[in-house]
Amino acid sequence: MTTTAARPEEGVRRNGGRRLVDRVARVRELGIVVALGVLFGVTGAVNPSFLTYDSLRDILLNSAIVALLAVGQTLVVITRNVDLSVSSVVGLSAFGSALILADYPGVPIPVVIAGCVALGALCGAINGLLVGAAKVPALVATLGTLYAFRGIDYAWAGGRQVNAADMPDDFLALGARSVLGVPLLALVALAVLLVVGWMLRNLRSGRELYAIGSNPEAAVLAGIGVRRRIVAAFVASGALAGLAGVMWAARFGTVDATVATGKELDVIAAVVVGGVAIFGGSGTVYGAALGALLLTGITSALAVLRVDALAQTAINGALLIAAIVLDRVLALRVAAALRRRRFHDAH
Amino acid sequence: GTTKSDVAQQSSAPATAAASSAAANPNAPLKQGLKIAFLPKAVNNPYFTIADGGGIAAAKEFGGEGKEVGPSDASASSQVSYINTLTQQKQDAIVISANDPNAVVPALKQAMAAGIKVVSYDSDTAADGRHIFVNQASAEDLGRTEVQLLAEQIGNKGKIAVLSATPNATNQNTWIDFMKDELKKPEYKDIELVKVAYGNDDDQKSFTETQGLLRSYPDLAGIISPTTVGIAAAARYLSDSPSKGKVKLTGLGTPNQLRKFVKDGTIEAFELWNPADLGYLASYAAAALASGQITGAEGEKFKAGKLGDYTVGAKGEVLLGKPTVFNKENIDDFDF
Amino acid sequence: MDQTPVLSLSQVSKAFGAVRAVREVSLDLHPGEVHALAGENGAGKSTLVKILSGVHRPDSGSVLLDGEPVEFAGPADAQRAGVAVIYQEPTLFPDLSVMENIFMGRQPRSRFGIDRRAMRAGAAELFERLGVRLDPGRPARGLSIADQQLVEIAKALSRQARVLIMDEPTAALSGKEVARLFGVAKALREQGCALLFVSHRLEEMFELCRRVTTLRDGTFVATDLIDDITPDDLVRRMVGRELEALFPKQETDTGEVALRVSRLTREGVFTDVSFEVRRGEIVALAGLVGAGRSEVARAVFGIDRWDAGSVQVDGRRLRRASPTAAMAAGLALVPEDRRQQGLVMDLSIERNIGLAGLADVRKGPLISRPAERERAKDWAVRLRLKFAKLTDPVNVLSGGNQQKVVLAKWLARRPSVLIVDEPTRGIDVGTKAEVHRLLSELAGNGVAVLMISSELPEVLGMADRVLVMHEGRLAAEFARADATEESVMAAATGRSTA
Amino acid sequence: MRIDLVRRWEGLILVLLAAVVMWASLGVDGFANGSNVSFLLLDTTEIALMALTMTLVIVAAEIDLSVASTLGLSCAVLGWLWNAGLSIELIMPICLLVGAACGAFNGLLVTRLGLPSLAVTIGTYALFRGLAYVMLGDQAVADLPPAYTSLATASIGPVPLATVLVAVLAAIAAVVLHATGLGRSIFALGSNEEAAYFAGVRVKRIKFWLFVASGVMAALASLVYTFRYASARADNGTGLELAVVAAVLLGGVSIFGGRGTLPGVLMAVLLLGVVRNALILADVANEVLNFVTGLLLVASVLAPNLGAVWRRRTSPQLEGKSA
Ligand SMILES: Nc1ncnc2c1ncn2[C@@H]1O[C@H](COP(=O)(O)OP(=O)(O)OP(=O)(O)O)[C@@H](O)[C@H]1O
Ligand SMILES: Nc1ncnc2c1ncn2[C@@H]1O[C@H](COP(=O)(O)OP(=O)(O)OP(=O)(O)O)[C@@H](O)[C@H]1O
Ligand SMILES: [Mg+2]
Ligand SMILES: [Mg+2]
Repeated sequence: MTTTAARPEEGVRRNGGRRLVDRVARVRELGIVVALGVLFGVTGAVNPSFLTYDSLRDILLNSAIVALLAVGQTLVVITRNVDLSVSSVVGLSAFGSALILADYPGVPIPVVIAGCVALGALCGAINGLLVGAAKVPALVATLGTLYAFRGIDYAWAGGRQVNAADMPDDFLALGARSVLGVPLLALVALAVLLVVGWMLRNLRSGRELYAIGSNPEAAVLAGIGVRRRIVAAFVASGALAGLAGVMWAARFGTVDATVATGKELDVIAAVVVGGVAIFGGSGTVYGAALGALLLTGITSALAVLRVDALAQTAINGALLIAAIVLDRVLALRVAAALRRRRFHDAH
Repeated sequence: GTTKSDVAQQSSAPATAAASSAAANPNAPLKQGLKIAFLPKAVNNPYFTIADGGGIAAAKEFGGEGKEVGPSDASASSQVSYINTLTQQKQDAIVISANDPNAVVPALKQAMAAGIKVVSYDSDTAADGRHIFVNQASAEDLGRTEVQLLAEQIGNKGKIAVLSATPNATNQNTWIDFMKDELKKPEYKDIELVKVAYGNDDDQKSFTETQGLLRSYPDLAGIISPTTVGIAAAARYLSDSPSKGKVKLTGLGTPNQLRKFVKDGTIEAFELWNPADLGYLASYAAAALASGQITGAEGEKFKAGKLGDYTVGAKGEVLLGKPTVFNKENIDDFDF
Repeated sequence: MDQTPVLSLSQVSKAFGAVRAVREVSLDLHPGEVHALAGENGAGKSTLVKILSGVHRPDSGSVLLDGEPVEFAGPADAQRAGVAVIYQEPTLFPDLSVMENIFMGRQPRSRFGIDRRAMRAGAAELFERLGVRLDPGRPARGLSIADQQLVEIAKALSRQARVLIMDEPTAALSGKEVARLFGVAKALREQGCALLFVSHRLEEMFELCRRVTTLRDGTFVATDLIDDITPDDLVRRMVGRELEALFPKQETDTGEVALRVSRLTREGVFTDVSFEVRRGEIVALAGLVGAGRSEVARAVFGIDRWDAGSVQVDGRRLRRASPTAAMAAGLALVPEDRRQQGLVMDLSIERNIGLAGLADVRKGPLISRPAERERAKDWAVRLRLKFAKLTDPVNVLSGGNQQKVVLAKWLARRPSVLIVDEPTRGIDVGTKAEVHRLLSELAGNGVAVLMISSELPEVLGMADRVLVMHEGRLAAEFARADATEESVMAAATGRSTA
Repeated sequence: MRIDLVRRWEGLILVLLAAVVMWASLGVDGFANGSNVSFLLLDTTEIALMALTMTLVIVAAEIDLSVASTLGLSCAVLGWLWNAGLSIELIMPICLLVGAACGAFNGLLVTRLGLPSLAVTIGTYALFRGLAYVMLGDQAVADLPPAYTSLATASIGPVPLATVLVAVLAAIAAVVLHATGLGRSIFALGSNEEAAYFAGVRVKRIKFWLFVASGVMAALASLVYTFRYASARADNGTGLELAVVAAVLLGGVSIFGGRGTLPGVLMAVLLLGVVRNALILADVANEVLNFVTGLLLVASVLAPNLGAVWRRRTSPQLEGKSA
């Protein structure tokens, strides 16, 4: 068999192969979409009120914040790191915004939002410098700042609670307002999702994040500014957590120092369910956002299905495991398909 | 082997554990410089910040020294760490709201053995873990009045739900039991309690649970939320949902938290005791114990500053008084 | 050719802790010239490469670009200056597509971000030049070492650099790919590119290079015009002594069958593979890169599951997919990818050597440290391992010395059937002779040896019998006398079947 | 070089521990007396127990975030069976079996399906806790046999019996990790799983049993916990997993696997316990306590790294996996 003889048919096969790979890539997210479909279908069939406009709007609103955090977390996880401190940053930012709005009613709302995003970015920068520059493993660094940021939050709050009544109505309206029937917060999350998704796919810097996560040592040799990119990923995650904090305050109105405690595991769960590899290098923000939607959807569905409150945690956990097992089985199938394809494609 | 029945037999013998070692001297003066430590379920909880503030103020009044310490997570095990350190610090009295009525008892017993007086407030411990329980309102009163409040608002008819804190919260569960009992009365035969939901005293969870309630029971007539976190979250949700004013909401809340919702019509009326008074009374009870005025036996009397005279009831309970009902008319008279 | 060199090193030294890897070495790279760098394992070749590419900063001495001293703060700086490098160990991003691996950081852009179509076209064109048949869109994960190396080459070519540095690019390649690579290298040379070429295959240096610089123990020995010296001169410069014959396999009496593989099949990977290896015999498994030789070895050793067929060692059937069972039966496998499969990089030399034979150094339930050390030391000395301390992690060793550690690990177990997959990949001539002597000694002692190698001279010189694989099947079998370069290549490319 | 670094790290923790103990004994009232020391030791029991197996699991480059939930489930089972009238001597082994089953579930998902343990155990973290709630609901089972509850808090001199248990198990774990073939294999597979597999290490089997051991240890911790607090509830031990992981990391175990020592971890557990106890005694507010824990964690890893960063600045070289 000479090379020239093989060429014509080779083109055809490669195309076929490419299509398979593409399809597979899409399937990863498709799995979650299917799961979402089943969830909504079954729940809606049992209790049609689950599919009413108000109910869907609530689910969107609830998932907006987690989705935003999942997008930020994805940026970090892709680089083979993790940010456990997000929940504490959300707490800090939510309390900060609520406090400023309550105590200094004169401060314009956009300034407060910008300030909180900046505060989040600052927290992210601390994480990023610890991980990127000082080489502290991300899990250790952000577990440390998880405690530290929450400590600052507690000290700042000193047992105080800011209530809806203390905050300007304009601000609270942001949490409730809809544009063309879609909640504003969900639109914000969607916009962030699309922008970040586009950047990850179409900017060199975005691709470099994947490269770093896929093989950090090779990334250095390839001349990628690894340190800078990692810091940037953490800053972005922090900034999004800051934004999520403001959104939290606007949405829930009652804010104290414990806001979002323990949320980090939910966020990581969403990211993992969304097909982002926990060891970096692959996955998309769309998947992560869908993961967030699925997890919030499950919580809402369990409430609507009148599942016993005590059983909800267990069912949540079981569904989470089912989701990752499903994803894995799918991936194994794909790997097997690739193996069989080998002598047709490459050699 | 050791089984439950063995233990039951053994423990039935020495029942009267803690109290009455020395006789009470009702006329003993309050000692000066008493060190009283307040151990809430969790610090940074606004409710306890107010209550303990009241207690610390009381301590100042009678020449003692009060402080608030505690964990930031509402868990029994971290409370035990604090009880032990307070014992090491040789405080004169510990005033505690227990996260787990039983888990804190061994540590509290050690504290009592070291001569420290123990007062529980807000959420009681098992009876052998403290000398006195300062009860904010009798569970029976609270449970029944909340049903009465709601029943009046919904015209004694319709489906209702309860939005509670955690499934394990003792006080909540006692209240809910009394609510269920109250609902058995013939005048409430058209009211159906369809669900008890749990918001875990977490704002967002309570919020989502409220949503869930309205989705699964579109014809819900009212919600009782006997927790300050729950009622605030539920009010927030209702206030910008189409059900505002249609689904009635009542329960336990603080006036500052709910003022806005009472004024905009989301809530007609709710009730609560004054938490600052609760801490205040607990503080005096602790001082009375530490000064030997009382021992925790039924019938003993002590003075609680501006709140007046109190009598120790059965099982070492001291009752703060009836809860206050807040509505549009009176809410502006309160600031806590 | 006395124009100023594009890139040169002047009296550079570099030490890692106590190890003085390079001492006062100078080197000039001229445009339009291929410069060879020769030296034993651990002589400091890769260290020089890494100094040139900005990975290491020299402790003393300087790097000159167009005659001007420069300081590369990192690989990015060197790349900007027009230096492209193929490192000794492939450095791919397994999760990303092959084309993105090639163009990372320099992806073609359109107005809407990265232009994937242009990128695919660019990659396809590079592969065309190299004669590689790979789908540019497939992920790099799962590529064989050879394919990885080819992608590395494509990556370096795509930079259109003024200086191209290649650290053992051919170690994993077989004749066909090497020829292609040389074609491309020569074309670059004609275009005025300066090339640095590191290899342990002398014939390659003589074919491609004009000048050769030799290192020994980190010091500069000489730079010669290649036409002025003979291969023997070069070896003498590298080793500092005369060498024995390279392929010293003697005829030995073969005993009964030790390894019998019958009709072994792993779906999509290899099909219906049957062969035997007798005691005292060295059987070579030849074939093109990707023919499935390594996979057969992996399956036999129990790493991968097989779908049909059987493996017998000394007449006893092996369980599927259990390396432990294979080891218990007396099998040993020196895998082809030493970094991933052969070594635990963070562990020390002695622990790596001890890892496969923990049972041998045990006292009761506990490990005896003296026994472990003794064993490691014994084998390190026998294989002439160049090391500072046995407690050093293996990742500070040079590539060839790492390979020796892998060999030591398995030889210390005294296996009855030894499978070696590219045993001399990246090993210098001196050590190669040593490894060959060792293999033939083992065979002499009655060990059955199955050797996978992409180096035809090695296959022809060492093997009693040669098996050739093509696209997952055994294509031919030659007795020692019938095996020639032509016959083996013909079978390997599928042009003839026996 | 790396080995030295690790040694230095443990030295650092030891110095820090000594310094804190000195400061606390001299400067904090009520720290240096028998009953406080006894309580301090007792209070670290559960974390220490779970940290032992967590160390092995993390050295093997996996993680088990479900330990605290396993503890909760085991408590719930204990309470439920006790209410059902079984004898406590029968219940205890059942609890250990429940722990083993939880661990086996994690282990199967990780080894059979090749799922990342971080993801799996986040799932089982919810699942096991949820099952605990299903079993015991909002009940608190408190009428436990006094013989056992007092045993859990009993001590010989200032040393609680539970601490003796920890010491014995720690010695066993340390020998296994540092002096047996199994230990060598755990280090090897944590550092490079593929190479370990090629060397005949039974990677999957070892990992599976490590998860089982982790589950059993969590169940054992649940027994201590339940008897110590004389209260079996579904929410027992909530949040302990992060404390355990924090202690293990503070002890110098690399989160990437393949590196760490048990003595280091034990010292870290003690250090965290002492700091907490001393700060509470000194009336330091809880928020500061959180802050200090976080700081300690970061600083302990940062300190040795800063030296490396400084060196790197003077000579840039390939930055590998950081310590
Ligand atoms: N990062 C490092 N840390 C410590 N020592 C190192 C490091 N890199 C290389 N060395 C040592 O420097 C010496 C030269 O190594 P180098 O990799 O340059 O050899 P080489 O000539 O490329 O050998 P080979 O032909 O085997 O690839 C060896 O002794 C090696 O152990
Ligand atoms: N197209 C492919 N798809 C998936 N995996 C592949 C493909 N090609 C090779 N591999 C994997 O690469 C690894 C090594 O295979 P390789 O091509 O090296 O076999 P080989 O015939 O031994 O070649 P070599 O002589 O280079 O060792 C195996 O794990 C195999 O599964
Ligand atoms: Mg080299
Ligand atoms: Mg191979």
